[in-house]
Amino acid sequence: MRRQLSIGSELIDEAVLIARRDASHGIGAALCFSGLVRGSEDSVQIGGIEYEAFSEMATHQFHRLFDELERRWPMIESVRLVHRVGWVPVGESSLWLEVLSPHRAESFAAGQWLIDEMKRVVPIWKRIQKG
Amino acid sequence: MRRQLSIGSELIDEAVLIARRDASHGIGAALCFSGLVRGSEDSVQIGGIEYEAFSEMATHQFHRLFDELERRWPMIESVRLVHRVGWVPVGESSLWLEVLSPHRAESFAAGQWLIDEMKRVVPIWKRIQKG
Amino acid sequence: MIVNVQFWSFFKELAGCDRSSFNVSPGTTVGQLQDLIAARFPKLSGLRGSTLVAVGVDYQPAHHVLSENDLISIFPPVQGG
Amino acid sequence: MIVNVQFWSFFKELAGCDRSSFNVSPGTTVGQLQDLIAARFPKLSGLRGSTLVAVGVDYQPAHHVLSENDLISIFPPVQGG
Repeated sequence: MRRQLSIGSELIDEAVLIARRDASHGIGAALCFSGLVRGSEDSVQIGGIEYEAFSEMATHQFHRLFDELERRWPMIESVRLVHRVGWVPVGESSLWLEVLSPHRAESFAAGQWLIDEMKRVVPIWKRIQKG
Repeated sequence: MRRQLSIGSELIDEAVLIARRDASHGIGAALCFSGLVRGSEDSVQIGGIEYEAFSEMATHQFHRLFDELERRWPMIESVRLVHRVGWVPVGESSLWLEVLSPHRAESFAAGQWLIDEMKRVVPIWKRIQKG
Repeated sequence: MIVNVQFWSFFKELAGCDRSSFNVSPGTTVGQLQDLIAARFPKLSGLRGSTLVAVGVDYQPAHHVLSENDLISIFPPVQGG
Repeated sequence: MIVNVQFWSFFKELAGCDRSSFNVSPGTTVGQLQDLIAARFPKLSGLRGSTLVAVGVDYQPAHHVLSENDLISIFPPVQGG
């Protein structure tokens, strides 16, 4: 399985990421998920979220998850994941994920599983900033 | 819920579709799925798939599904769906779907449900073309 | 009364045509029309268990009663995506 | 032996610092180190039930035995995405 991981402060440009997609002719399903910063948290208006990452551990934990994902869904050809850190204004993406696989079912299952697991073990934290 | 449906023979350009995304500040989840034509069907190499649609009925059935989707997941803000018809070469997208919602869970659930239901009721058929 | 039938996907090849008209009595149901279609197009008769039927743009069950000038669509399982 | 502890997210504010060193006996476990941390940083003690502990870049349970110069990370539940 090809893997591409990026944890950094640059804007996530989904159109550019998709334009760079490299899918073999065995791929029938391309699933993308983008997590956007919403304008309110717990009914309070916010201007954005400051994300803090323990980058070295986050990278290690993401690769452990990719290993496990590959064991669970060996047909998946590629996973690309970008997590933005630092200040992310409302409306912009903090997380982008792409899963390429022969069939749809495993792309959805693996994508959901990876995000659930990320929220359990990858050391990244939010700090809400009032708008 | 905003809905945008297109059934036509033009190339599906996912990067362009994403650049045109119109998400409010209530949106936290943008799920996109692209169905690509694979290089083989039942272990036989193919050059592409010819899709035939009963367009008037397909449009009606898609809108019935959008109505039902809105009943099941009232928080979803937008669904965009493009189904290409006519000749689609291997490696190109025949289906593109985007679901915008406040939270991730319903975007995945609704996206999977919509594709499953489409494959049950929307009158579009494939004709495999040997490569 | 006249009703029109159109075939989709490989049902066109099996029927040998895209469309066909039937003169049926008022009160004829979808199921009864399917009997007439099977008689006229024997290659379709064996596929009846997996045949989908729409009247206009909506699926209809066998007991649905047809109206004059209805356009009935007959097709195999759909395969979009 | 010396082990180093670093705090993340709002645990930094509660501890009042980013890092702290502890001189512990060989054989000290993660759980025993947490007792020492709670004693030195009382504001963290009440959150122990929801505290995550890593040694280096891996999570470790309370019975894990520490080594000299280990870097232990102490943080609240993660919130990526």
